[in-house]
Amino acid sequence: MQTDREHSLLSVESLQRVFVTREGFSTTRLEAVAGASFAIRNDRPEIYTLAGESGSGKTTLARLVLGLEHATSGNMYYKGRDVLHLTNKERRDWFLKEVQPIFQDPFATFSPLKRIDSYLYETTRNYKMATTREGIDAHVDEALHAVGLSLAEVRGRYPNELSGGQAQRVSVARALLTRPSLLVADEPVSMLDASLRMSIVNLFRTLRDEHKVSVLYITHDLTTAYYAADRIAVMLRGWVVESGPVENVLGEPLHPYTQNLKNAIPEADPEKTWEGDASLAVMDTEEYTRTGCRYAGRCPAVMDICKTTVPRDIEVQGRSVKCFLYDEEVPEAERTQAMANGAPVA
Amino acid sequence: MFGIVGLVTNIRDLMKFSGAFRWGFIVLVFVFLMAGLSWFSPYEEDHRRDTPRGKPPLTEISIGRDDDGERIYARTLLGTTSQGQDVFWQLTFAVRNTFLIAGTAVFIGRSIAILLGMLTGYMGGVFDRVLSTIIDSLIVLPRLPLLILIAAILRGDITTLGLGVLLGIMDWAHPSKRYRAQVLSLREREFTHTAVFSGMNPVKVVVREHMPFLVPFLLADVVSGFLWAIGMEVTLAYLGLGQISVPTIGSLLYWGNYYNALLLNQTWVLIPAIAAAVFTVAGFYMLSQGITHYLDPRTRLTRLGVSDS
Amino acid sequence: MTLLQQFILPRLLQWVIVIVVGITITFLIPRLSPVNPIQQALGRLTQFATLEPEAVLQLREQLMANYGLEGSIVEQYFRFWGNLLGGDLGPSFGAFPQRVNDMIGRALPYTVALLTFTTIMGWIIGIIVGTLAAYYPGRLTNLVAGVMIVVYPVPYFIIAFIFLMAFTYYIPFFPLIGVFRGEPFEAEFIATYLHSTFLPAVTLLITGLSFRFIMARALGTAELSSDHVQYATMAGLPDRRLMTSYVARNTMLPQVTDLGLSMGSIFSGTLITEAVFGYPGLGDLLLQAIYQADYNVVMGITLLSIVGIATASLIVDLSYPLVDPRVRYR
Amino acid sequence: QPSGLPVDVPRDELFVMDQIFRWSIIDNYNVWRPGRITPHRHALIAETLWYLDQETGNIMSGASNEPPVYNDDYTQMTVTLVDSLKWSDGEAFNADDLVFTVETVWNTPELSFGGWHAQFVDFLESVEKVDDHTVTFTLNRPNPRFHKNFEARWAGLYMMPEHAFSQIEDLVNYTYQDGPYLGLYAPVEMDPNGFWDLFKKRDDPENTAVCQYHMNEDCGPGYVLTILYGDSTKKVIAMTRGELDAFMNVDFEAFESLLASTPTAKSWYPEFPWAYPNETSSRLIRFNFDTHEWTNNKDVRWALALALDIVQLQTEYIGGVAKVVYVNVPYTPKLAELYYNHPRMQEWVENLEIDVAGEPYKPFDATVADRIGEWADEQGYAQPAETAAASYGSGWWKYDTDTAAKLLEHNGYTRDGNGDWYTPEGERFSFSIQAAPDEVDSFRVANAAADMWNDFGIDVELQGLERSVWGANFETGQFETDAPWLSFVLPDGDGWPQMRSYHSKYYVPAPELHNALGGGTPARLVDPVLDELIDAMESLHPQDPQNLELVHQFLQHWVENMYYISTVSFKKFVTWNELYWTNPPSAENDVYMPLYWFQGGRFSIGGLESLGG
Amino acid sequence: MSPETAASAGMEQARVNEEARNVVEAEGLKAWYITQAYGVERTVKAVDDLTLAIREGEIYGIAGESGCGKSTLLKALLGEIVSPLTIVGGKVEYDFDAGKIDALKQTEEDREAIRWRRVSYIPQGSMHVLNPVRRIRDTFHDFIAAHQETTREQSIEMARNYLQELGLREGVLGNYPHQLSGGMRQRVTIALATILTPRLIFADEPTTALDVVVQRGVIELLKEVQKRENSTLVLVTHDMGVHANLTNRVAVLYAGNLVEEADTSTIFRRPRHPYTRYLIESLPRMGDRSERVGIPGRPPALDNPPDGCRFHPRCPLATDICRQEVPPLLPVEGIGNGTGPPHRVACFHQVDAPLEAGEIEHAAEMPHAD
Ligand SMILES: Nc1ncnc2c1ncn2[C@@H]1O[C@H](COP(=O)(O)OP(=O)(O)OP(=O)(O)O)[C@@H](O)[C@H]1O
Ligand SMILES: Nc1ncnc2c1ncn2[C@@H]1O[C@H](COP(=O)(O)OP(=O)(O)OP(=O)(O)O)[C@@H](O)[C@H]1O
Ligand SMILES: [Mg+2]
Ligand SMILES: [Mg+2]
Repeated sequence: MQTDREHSLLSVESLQRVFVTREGFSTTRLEAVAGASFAIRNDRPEIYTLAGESGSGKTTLARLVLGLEHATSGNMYYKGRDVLHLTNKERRDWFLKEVQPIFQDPFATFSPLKRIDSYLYETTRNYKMATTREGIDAHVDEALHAVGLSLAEVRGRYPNELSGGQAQRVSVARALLTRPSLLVADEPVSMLDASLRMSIVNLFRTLRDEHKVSVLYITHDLTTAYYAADRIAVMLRGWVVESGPVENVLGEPLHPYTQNLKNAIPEADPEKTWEGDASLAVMDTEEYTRTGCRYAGRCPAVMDICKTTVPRDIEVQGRSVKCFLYDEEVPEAERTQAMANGAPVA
Repeated sequence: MFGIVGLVTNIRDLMKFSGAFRWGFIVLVFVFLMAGLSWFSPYEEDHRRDTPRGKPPLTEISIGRDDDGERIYARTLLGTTSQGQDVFWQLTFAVRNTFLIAGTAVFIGRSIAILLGMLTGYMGGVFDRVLSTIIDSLIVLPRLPLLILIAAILRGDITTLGLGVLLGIMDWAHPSKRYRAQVLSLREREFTHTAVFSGMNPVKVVVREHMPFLVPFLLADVVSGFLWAIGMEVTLAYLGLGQISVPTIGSLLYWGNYYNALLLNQTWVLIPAIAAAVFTVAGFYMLSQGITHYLDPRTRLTRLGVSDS
Repeated sequence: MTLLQQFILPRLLQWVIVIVVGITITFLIPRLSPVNPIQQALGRLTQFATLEPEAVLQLREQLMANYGLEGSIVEQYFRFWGNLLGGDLGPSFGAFPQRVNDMIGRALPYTVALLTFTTIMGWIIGIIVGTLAAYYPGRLTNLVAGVMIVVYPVPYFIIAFIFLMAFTYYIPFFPLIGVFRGEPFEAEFIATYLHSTFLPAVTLLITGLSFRFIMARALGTAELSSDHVQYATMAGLPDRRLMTSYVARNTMLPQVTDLGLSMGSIFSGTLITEAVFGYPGLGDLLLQAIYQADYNVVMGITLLSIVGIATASLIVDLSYPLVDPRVRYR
Repeated sequence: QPSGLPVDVPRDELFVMDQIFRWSIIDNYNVWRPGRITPHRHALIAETLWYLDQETGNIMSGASNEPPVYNDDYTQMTVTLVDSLKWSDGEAFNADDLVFTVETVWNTPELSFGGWHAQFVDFLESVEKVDDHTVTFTLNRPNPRFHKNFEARWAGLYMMPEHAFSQIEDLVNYTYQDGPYLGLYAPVEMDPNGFWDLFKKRDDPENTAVCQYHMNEDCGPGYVLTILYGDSTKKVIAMTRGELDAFMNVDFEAFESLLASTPTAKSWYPEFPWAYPNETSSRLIRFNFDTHEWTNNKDVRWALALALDIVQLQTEYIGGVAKVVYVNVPYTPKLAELYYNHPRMQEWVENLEIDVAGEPYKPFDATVADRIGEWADEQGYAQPAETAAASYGSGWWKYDTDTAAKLLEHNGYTRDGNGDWYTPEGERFSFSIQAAPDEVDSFRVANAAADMWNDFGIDVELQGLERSVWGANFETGQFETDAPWLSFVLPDGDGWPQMRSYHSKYYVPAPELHNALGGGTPARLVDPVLDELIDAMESLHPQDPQNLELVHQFLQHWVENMYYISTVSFKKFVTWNELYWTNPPSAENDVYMPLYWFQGGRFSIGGLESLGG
Repeated sequence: MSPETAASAGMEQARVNEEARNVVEAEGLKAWYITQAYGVERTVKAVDDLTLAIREGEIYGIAGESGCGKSTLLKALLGEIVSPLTIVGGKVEYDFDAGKIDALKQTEEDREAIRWRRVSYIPQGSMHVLNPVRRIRDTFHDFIAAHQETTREQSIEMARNYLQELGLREGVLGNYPHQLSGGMRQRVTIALATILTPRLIFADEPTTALDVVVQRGVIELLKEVQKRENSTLVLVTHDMGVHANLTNRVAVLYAGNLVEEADTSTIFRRPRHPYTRYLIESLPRMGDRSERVGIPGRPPALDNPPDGCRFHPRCPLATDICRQEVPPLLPVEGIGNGTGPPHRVACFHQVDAPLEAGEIEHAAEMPHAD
């Protein structure tokens, strides 16, 4: 799929990342990101959500975007520039100013041997967000306030002196300090309570609307994704299986996997407990290397073709779906039958 | 990020909470005092024949004549050497000079080592490859022949400070490889990326982010570098870098050995020099133990009780 | 594969460069020395003799020819590489016409046996004791650490000397010099070998050990506060497992580096210990050669240590990802 | 208590002696190949024509028991060989062997040890066998000292077994491990690491020069083990452990501790000053005339000499055990008689006057030996039987810093309030003195000089250098002053061989090698007076009285100019442990000198008697 | 407890109440972080005067805002008191079958005997506690072999089966931690902590990195294990959905205090503490994209908590008494059947009304009680 490089903020084209792990003499290849393509708009900032099951390659994709991982193949353009082959200098002088990360594991994000506020000060100072001592303090405090903390609470503390949620919020605050063009947030709210979650997601919305910051928002929390995001891509085994505007994709998911995801959202209501069998499919490497659809093994609506052929991305109902159920080339009857089989229990 | 006041409070707290630090501090103060005393020595630094030779500690010796030509007697604290020097005062010079030599050597060597080792480890790529080749080329060079060569070329014309510089220049390749090894692992940790995205340049990243992890190792390494310098200083004295008439811990040992102190049971010539080395190193080591625990916030408080015992 | 192209081949190239550079420098080192091997030989050959000045000049010519020192330094350099690649290190000047190959061949096994053993043992024991000390801070530990830290700064020739005095003079149990009898690997040889090697080995062990102890303790202490150790401790893992697989194992990166490099430098021998205990290793050979500006011997021995250390460095670099899987070849 | 000896020979048959070196040439007994000298080996297994007694200057017989006979113009030398010697394989030794030896060395440049090849090329016209035990050498020009090539001080040209060697093609690389040998011993075992060698006495000792000299059909221990234990300390330990019967030398302190621990150990004298005093060399302080202006100023050199307190130097630094000498002639009985105690010399030195700022000044102080004796008394040492001079050497220069100061001031040097000297140019008068610490006495002389000159107000830096570096330094003129050792005369009193290097025709400027032209002195001295004397000596027979007279003149001229500051004669703590073997050479048993690593070894070892194991 | 599954959560709860004894009891627990060295002096009252009892066989949820002391509470309950965490007062006791054990005074031996076999712990940041240089397989063996006789093969086999239940492929065993995704690591830690089927599991936000499907699977698995072994699960999570789906009782923490504790349905239906009501109401709902705000104000910094009720600065109902006095945690009369643990609330102005949707929007308008 060819995206419009020139008019995209970030344009990811058939990005692939293969990990080879060795143990003794045996090696295992794992395609953690398999030909992912998507683009984040430049003209109007947006919150772009990446969702998907654990181990589906979200973090890897995020790290590819951040340049922390080398792509095995594919292209990536940021503001029209090829960012897979930046020199160290270009990276430092330009790219790092444009993109800021929030890492998944707040405990690993900060060195345990350093005061956590030092990162905030460093960022402010290095990006020349403020120059005077007071200015820096104010700037940092402001960012911390946005995430429900204050400089007074954080100053002089080491990461292990903070609770998980506090550390995560500092991590968010740090990324916000620079007002980047793109924020790559890898599960930035996983350790926060609903109330704080809302404030941070709201913050993303504000950033988008008022400061023209786009966010690549990786999350498991589909409710906040639905609440805040503009578009969403659902990942499975390194593939993007469904992507499009969030109302469409989450409002009325088409891919059986997305449907499954939506149904699994626990509701905060003791009356509505989960029903049905929830035992987990064993996800072996086989799924990554399978010839057909990587979801075929678990899909309730599986068809024969799914087991042998890799599905195409189909544009349907305002989104793109990687599923034969919507592929015109598959006989209609077969598809209806399969859909009936796989109809969500709810 | 703490100012002078912070430093003082930190030291005060270290003294209060860390027994190791306390003792190390006291020992080092004592050693420094020793060095300081050298400026008050009644004898000249490189002068021999000031006292009778080879007298054991606390014996009464003649230390010259007064204006009327009468002999003046005094007790020597630590005895005298076979060259007719008072061991105590020689020791004060020795401690001072050794501090200068080894201190300079360690400072220069470790500074280069840390910077280059960490940077090569961190930067990787061509930078690493080129520098590693240079570092490896230095590592493979046997230092002894090199030193002898330099000794021979300089033909004894080297100052105490110069010797320190020379030793420092010779002793950075090995440690830099060690630091490199550690940074190779540290740079893969997430907080390195956080630092990079916080806009830190490579030097800042290694110095601010990775250095704290290396500090315990660094301090231990500094101790070893210190000893290497002392050892080399002795060897060089022996090989003829012309340092034997300057009192250093090394040259005291050299002379003790030269006059068969062990065979003659003149241990008072050797023991103070060894003790000075031991005290210096042990003091520094204890200090470093305290500092290590202080620098790691995770253990700082946990371990206070322990180091107290 | 790409790993090969991207990492291993360049690293091998680096290995080659390092060796060539190293050898070139050691080719130059003795030649830069003011000590003149011909003068040395003249002195040796004619000590107490009264020679005609003409005879002296004639002898000098002859020695140049014997030692292969004719021609410009560049010619000598290429001749040296030619011989080296043919496996010939030339004759010794100081022990002419003895071949350097033979001299090194004789001393090498002794040095390698002694140093391999003491290096590895010192490394292992040092790490074990150091990690123990990090793991169990307390009175006993402080005592052990105290002993180590006191022994550590004592110059090793003093330690060697104390051992020498103690066990050859006051308690005359060990021989004064290395006495080796019988054919290699016979019982008698082994017995005399152990008898003669004990003191030098213990000396080297002690000095190596205390350094390793200090390093291991420092690294171990730092590692103790890491999250995975704390979690495993919480989980009630036995101390032995914690110490080995969670503390010591995680500090291996610099330790392996050191081990590698010191294994590599085995070939340069250990000068003072060998001298004090009369141990027939490479150290003494090297020292004498340096003093006499015996180019070929100096180069022969340093060549070994250059190749040894360069190779050790290569292996160490290649082994990093095994030692710490997070390290990536780059 | 396990024996630390590497061999299983009972002690009543085994004599263990200090090997001095660790052999680097391990399994090679070829004493002609160009390599390191291996003194014990050749002394034990080989034989040359004559030996020179260091002490007396007398020739002792080896393979020849008659002095060489020269023709009148010294172009022919005839040698008569002993007719009763046999090679260890039973073959008789005869003129063929000598001729073969000379011709082989003459024709083989690689057999360059000792420089004999070069000497032959230079001088030899022909060598001919006259009869079975007579050989005549014809020379291409006069040389009254040609026989020196066959006269061993340390080494002489050793005889080759013609009957065996004529079969061998490559004598250069031949290792000569299986004999036949002409010496008393044959090597039987050796340490592949070079620390020791074991020799066994021949089955026919009566056929060797050594036993014939001793007039004892079966002289010497059954086995000799030469072994290197290491430094002084280890030698002392070895001797206390009974694992060493003789060592060459240790320093004074080590020797004292040996005496304390081992009652059976003794050196030359049973009492103070213990050490053997008659090795033919002496310690001195040398100037480099090519570096500083002041080194070329006789007054300054004299000032430096007068600022040295020789009594202190000899007692405090050397332990009182060496003899004082005012010129570089060792104080051996023979040489003392020829020089120091020679009336002409005595008179001259006592009346010697130097010019001090226009005033004549007598610098000689004859009381030195007595004052050293007083010092020894003070220490509680029993005095040796001899006169003070015999024990402590000749007189020396006065310790007179006032006169020294006058000399300097006269030359424009100035002294500040602290007593520090400044050169006429206004710079601090300072220089360095180099010495090799492992050459113990030299280094201590340097030490003493540095100390005393510093006290006098000159800034002198003592530099202890590794021996080869120190050597390289003086060879290339990279020193200001240093402390070497040398003797202007040989044990027999001849001076020319040692003095001729000072001829100005060999002068080359630093930093070129001082002997670039074959001769030359590291001091880079040029003095036409010396040239004349040297030229005059060349064609005289060593024992020619006229030669002796010229040596006197040379020495006097030298002293007047104070070219070197001589200090003490050599001494060595050659020490024997009479635990298993007795009758070593000593002051009481003064038959041979005890320096067994010189030629004396064969004789002293041959005289040893077993005390039982 | 019988393996038969109860038809509804309510019934199940009743049975727990009737039969179970308290596995963990905490009384007046005060766990403070006291830092007083190197120029820093700070006391963080992370858990302050807290009393609770957890019954055998129940799933006890703990909820509360970030930084309110949940993790600290778990550490205290676990008895893992590492300086600067200090127990200033109170006690924690375990009661398995053989008498009470003081959790705060565990000796080294106690710890070895109890940990992982009886009590285990999934820490917050569980994706971060694996030894980076050890393969997962070996870590499993370490953890299993530490507590029961086993061979390497056996423990690996155990791990393999268990990991499959958690939806991890077999190959994970051969991987190093950094080769796994965050969620995978988290599951590995969950497996490590539960594979020995301990009687009491403290789980601190165990599913933060899991997607809903896997989260559900993992939670079901935990529940199943808990049911089968009648073990007790103490679960800290922010996900009210998980609380609703899984727990029997929920405790709500605010600024180091327990402010409300009741069975799950009561907490969700009729919470009495204003803070609880906020907490539940602030949840976003799928399909709703209208602007939502969190709880107004911010939680207090625990090194200097407000006097009186710690919630009063943010509480619309606050009165003077709230500002002056600490409300005691008292059982609510007339709720429950009298045998089970009571519904406890610490508030002077309890709201006794079912929770209505949209209440939060009107929070500001809530009538003040005075
Ligand atoms: N360095 C690596 N080496 C080998 N495999 C890796 C590596 N990093 C990630 N993987 C594998 O790639 C896959 C995707 O990992 P990734 O971290 O991108 O998942 P994720 O979508 O972020 O999952 P989660 O939601 O659990 O964090 C996983 O199967 C993981 O095992
Ligand atoms: N080591 C420490 N030293 C000082 N204060 C600490 C330390 N650890 C935690 N705190 C503080 O204690 C309070 C409670 O922390 P705790 O980790 O228990 O919170 P939590 O409820 O688990 O929060 P989260 O949901 O964010 O994980 C926080 O304010 C935190 O900053
Ligand atoms: Mg992830
Ligand atoms: Mg927490």
